[in-house]
Amino acid sequence: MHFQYSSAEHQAESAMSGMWLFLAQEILFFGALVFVWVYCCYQHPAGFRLATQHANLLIGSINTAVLLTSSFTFTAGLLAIERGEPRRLIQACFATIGLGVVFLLLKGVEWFKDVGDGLVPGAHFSLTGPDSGGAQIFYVFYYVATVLHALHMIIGIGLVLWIAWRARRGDFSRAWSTPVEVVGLYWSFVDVVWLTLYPLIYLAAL
Amino acid sequence: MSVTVDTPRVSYLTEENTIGSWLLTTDHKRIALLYFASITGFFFLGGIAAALMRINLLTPTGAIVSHEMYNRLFTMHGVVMVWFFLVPAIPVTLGNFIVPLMLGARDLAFPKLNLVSWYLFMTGGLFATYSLFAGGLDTGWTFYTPLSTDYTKGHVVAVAIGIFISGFSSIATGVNFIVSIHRLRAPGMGWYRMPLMLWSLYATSVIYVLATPVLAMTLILLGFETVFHVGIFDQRLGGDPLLFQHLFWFYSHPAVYIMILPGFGVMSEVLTTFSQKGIFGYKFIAWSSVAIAVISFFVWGHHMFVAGTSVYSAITFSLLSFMVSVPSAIKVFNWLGTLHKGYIKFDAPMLYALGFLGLFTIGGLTGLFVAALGADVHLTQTYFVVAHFHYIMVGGMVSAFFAGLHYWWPKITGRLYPEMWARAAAFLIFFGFNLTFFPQFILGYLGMPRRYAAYPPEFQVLNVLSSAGSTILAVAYLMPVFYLGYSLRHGARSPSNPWHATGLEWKTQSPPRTENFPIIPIVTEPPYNYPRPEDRTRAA
Amino acid sequence: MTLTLTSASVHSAEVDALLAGLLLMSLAVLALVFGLIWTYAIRYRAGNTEDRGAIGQKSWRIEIGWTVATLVVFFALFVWGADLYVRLYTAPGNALKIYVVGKQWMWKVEHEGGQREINALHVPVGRPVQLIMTSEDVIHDFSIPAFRIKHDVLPGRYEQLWFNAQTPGSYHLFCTQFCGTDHAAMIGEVVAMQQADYARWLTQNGGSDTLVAAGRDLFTRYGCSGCHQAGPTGGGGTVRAPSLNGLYGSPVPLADGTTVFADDKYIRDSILLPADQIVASYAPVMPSFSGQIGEDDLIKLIAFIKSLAAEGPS
Amino acid sequence: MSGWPPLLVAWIGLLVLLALELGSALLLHLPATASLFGMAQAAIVVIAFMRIRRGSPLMHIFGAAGLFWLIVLLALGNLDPLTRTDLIVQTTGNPR
Repeated sequence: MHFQYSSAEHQAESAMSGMWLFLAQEILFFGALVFVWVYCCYQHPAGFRLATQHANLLIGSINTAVLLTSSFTFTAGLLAIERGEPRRLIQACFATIGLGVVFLLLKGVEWFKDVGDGLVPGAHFSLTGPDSGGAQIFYVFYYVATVLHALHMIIGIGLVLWIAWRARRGDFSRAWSTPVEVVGLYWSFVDVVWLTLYPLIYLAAL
Repeated sequence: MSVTVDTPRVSYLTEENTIGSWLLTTDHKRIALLYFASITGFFFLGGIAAALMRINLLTPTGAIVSHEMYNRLFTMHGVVMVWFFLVPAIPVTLGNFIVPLMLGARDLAFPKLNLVSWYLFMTGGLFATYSLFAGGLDTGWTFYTPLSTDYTKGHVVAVAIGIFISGFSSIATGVNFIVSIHRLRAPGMGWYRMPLMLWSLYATSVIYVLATPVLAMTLILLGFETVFHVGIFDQRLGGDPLLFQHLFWFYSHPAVYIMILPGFGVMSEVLTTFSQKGIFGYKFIAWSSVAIAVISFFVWGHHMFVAGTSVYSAITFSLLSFMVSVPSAIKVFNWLGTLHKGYIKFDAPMLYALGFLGLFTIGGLTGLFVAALGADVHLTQTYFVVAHFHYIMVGGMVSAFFAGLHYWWPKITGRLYPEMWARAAAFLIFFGFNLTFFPQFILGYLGMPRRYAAYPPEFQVLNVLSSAGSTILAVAYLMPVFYLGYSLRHGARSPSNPWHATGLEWKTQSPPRTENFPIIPIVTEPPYNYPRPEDRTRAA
Repeated sequence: MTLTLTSASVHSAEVDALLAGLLLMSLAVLALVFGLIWTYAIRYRAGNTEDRGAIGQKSWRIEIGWTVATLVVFFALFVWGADLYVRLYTAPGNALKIYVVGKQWMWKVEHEGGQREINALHVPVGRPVQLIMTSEDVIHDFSIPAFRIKHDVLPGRYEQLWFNAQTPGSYHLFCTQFCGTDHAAMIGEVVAMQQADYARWLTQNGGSDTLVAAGRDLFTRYGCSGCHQAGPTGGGGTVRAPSLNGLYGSPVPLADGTTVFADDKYIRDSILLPADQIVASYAPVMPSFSGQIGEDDLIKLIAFIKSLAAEGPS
Repeated sequence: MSGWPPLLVAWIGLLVLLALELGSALLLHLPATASLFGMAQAAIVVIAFMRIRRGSPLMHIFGAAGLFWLIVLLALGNLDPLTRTDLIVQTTGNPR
C-alpha cells in the first residue's frame, strides 16, 4: 500500500477508477477510427459494400465467439479468487490466454489469406472496378483496426500471464484481488472493442 | 501572523542525492523538477527558432536563411512549442508539484505512472527534436495533407512518432490528476473547498485524457498514409484531405485550452493572495473551467471556415465558438471583482498576473474577430491569427507560468528570489511582448499571410518593429534564468508561508518533506478564507 | 508605413464595417478592464488605508447580469458575421467566370476567351466575377486582401470564390495556405480595370483560341470524338457512348437507378473516373483519363462540353 | 450480479445474440441491425463481465464521459460531410 492512501480499500477503488478512466480514453482512441469509418463509408458506400463481401466472415465470426468465451473464462477466474480459490484463478487465466492465442492465430490466418488474395491497398490491390478506391479505404481501416486490436490483445495476454504468475506466488486472496479485477476490466474492454469492430468490418455493409 | 523562518534540515531535496534517487524517484516534487529541466530546454529551443525567424523577417527578401530553412524553422518552433512546451508546461511542472500539496495528500494517486510519464515525454521529445534537426520538416506543426503525405521531403513519420509517444505522457498525467483529485482530497475538503487551481487542472486533465487519443489515431493514420499512400486523405484515391483537418483539430483546438486553463488556475491563486481577499464568484470560476473543457470540444470547425467545409458546418461552429468565449469572459470579470476592495501588493507574481489579465483580454477579444465568419474570411491565415494566438499562449499562458513559478518558487526551493530583478523582468516581458505582437495585428489586417519567408516591401516597417520587440522579449525571458539560478544558492531562506497565503501547500515547511505532511491536515474552512474588509476595519 | 488597406470591392466595405464593430466592442471592453485594473491597483493598494466598507454578500445577480450581457452581444456579432459570410460565398448567376489552377508555386488563370496568365488576374470593375478554382497538387488558398476574400483551393475539387471589384487598380494576390518550399513566392497581382479597358486587354491578349475552341481541339486529340457525339456533326462514329449535346445542366439517369445533375464536377469525374457513374443503358467501356489530362486541359474540355448545352439533346 | 449462474447466462446470451446478428445480416441485409446487436452484446459484457453495477459512481462517470465525447466526435464530425454540397456552377441561359 502506498503511503498516500488511508486503507487498502481506498487504494483498490482508486486503481479501479484509474482503469475506467483509461478505458474512457480508449473509447476515444478507437472512436476516432469509427469516426473515420463512418465518414468514409458515407462517401463510398459501394466501395465499402464490395470490400465487405471479400472480408472473411467465417474466421471473423469464430473469433468473435472465441473472444466472448475468453472474457467469460477470465471473469469466472475473478469469481473464483473472490471465493478464495487461487488454483481456479490460475486455470481460468490459462484458459483465457489459450483463447486469446487462438484468436490471434486465426487473425493471422485471416491476414495471410487477405494478403494472398491481394487485398492490400496500393498499386496491386485485387479489387478493381469503379469501387476500388472506396474498397481500398475500407481495407486501410480494416488493417489499422485489426492490428491495433491485436496489439491490445497481446498486451492483455501479457497482463493475464502476470496475474497467473502473481496468483501462483499467492499474492491474491479472498480479501484482496484488485489487480485481477483491473486486468479483467481491460480484457473485457478489448472484447467490447471487437464487438464494435466486428459488425463494421464483416456485416454492416453486407 | 508571526513569521518564523524555520530552516528545515530534511526536505525532499536533501533526503537522498544520488543520480539514481533522482532518475528513479516516484516523488511528485522531484518529478516536477525533472520536468522543469526538460521544459526549460524545449522552451529555449523553440525560442531560438522564433528569434531566427524574426531576424529573417527584418528584410522583405529574408535576411539570413533560405525559404526552405525558414519553413523548417517555423515547423520546429510550432512542434516544439506546442507539444513539448505549451501543452505540458504548467500541469507537469507546477501542477505536479502543487496538486498533492493542495489536496493535503502525500503523493499523486499513481506515483510510478507519474515517473513513466516523464520518461515517455523525454523519449518522444528527444525523438521528435532529433528528427527535426536531422532531416528537417517543413509542413508546419499542422501537418496538412496532402502536403505532408505526398509532397514534403522531411521526416513526417519520425516527428509524428515522437508526438505520439509524448501524447501518452499527457494521458498518464491526466489520469493521475483526475483520480488524485477525486480520491485523495484531505478529510473535510469538499469540492467547493478546493483551490481553483485544482478545478482548472481537473478541467485540463479531462481534455488530456479525452482529446489526446484522437490525436494518437490521427498520427497513426497520417503515418500510414505517408508510408503506404493508401488514400484516406488522398483525393486521387478517393480520400478527403479535409478528413485529416477534422481529426487534427478535434484534438488541437481543445489543446489550446489545455494550454490556457492551467494559467487560469494560477491566476485565481495569485490574485487572491496578493489582494489578501477571498475570490469573487468562486463557483462561477470553478464551473466555467469545466464548461470550457466541455465546450472546447465543440468548436474545432472554426479552423476550417475557408477550407471548403459546408456552410452549415461553418455557421454551427461559429456559434459554438462564440459560446466558448463566454466562460472566459466570466472569469475575467470575476478576477476584476476579486481586486475590488482588496489589499493589493505588487510583488513579482502579481505583476505577471496583472500582465496576464491585460494580454489575455486582448487575446480573447481578438478571438471574437476570427470567430465572426465574415471577418474571419479576411483575417484567417494572416498575421492577425498569429498575433491572436500568441497573445493567448505567450502573453497569457507564459505570463501565468512565470506568475506561478515566482509564486511557488519559495515553496519549491525554500529560497526567496531577488524581488527587484523579478519585477523588472515582468515589466520587460509585458513591454517586449506587446511590441513584438501588436504590430502583427495590423500586418494581418493589411493582408500579410503567415508562414511567409519573404514579403512585399510595404510590410517592412511593421515587421522591423516586431523583430525589435522580439529582442527585448528574448532578453526578458533570459533574465529569470539568471536571477532564479542565483537565488538557488544565494537567495534568503524562505519561511513556510512568505506571502501570507491560504491553502494547504503553505501549511507545510518550505521545501516540504518527501511525505509532504507529517500528519494529514483536516480542512475546516473554505479556500481563500482571508479576513473580510469590514472585519479588518473593525479589528483596526 | 500605411495602416489602412484599400477597400476595392463591393464587400470589402461590409467586412470593414464588421471589423469596425468588433473593434469598437473590444475597445470598450479593454477600456473597462484596463480602467478597473488601474483604478483598483491605485485605490486598493495595500498601503492605502481608505475604508473599504463591506463587500456584498450575494454576487449571483452580478454574475447572471454580465453573463447574459456577454451572451447577447456575442449572439449579435455571430448573426452579423454569419449573414455576411453567406453573402460572401454566394455568387450571383450572371457572374463572369474565370478559371484558376493552383500548383506549386504559381497561379494559372484562364479566361473564357482562352486568354491565359500566370500569377496575374485581370478583371473588369463593376461586374461580378466568379473564380472556379482547383489545385494540381497540395492545398493552396486564393486570397485578395483588397477584396477581403479568400478560399482554400483543394486538389480534386472545384471551389468557387466571387467578388465585384469597384476601384480600378492593382492589388496583391497571395497564397495563404502553406504549400511547401516557395509558398512565400506564390504571390500574384490582381488588376481591376474599367470594363472598356478590360475588353481591350482581352483582345490584345486574345490567345489563339477561346477555351471552347481549345476544348474542341482537345476533344479530338484525346480521342473523345471517336465515341461521343458532340455538336451537330462532330464525332460519334460508332454509337457506343452517350451524346454530349445538351448534357451540361441536365439530369442524367445512371445505371444504378439514381439520377445526377451534370455539373462541372460530374463532367470532371466522368472523364477521370468514368466507371464511377455509368449512364443508364450504356456499357462501361470508357477508359479512365486520370493522370493523363492536366487540370488546365480539363477546364477546356469542360468549357467545350458546356458550350454544347445550347445544341440541345440530339 | 454475482456468482456463476448469471455469468453463464450472460455467456450463452452473448453467443445467441452473435448467431442472431449473423443470421439477420445474411438474411435481411439491413445495415443498421448488425451494429445494434453489437451494441447489445457490448452492453452485456459491460454489465456481466465488467460488473459496472458494482462500480462506484465515479467509474460510471468516467465511462459515461468516454461515451459522451465519442458522440460529440461522431455528431459534429459528420456534420460537414453530410451537409457539404458540391459546387454547382450556374450558367446564364441554361436550358434547365
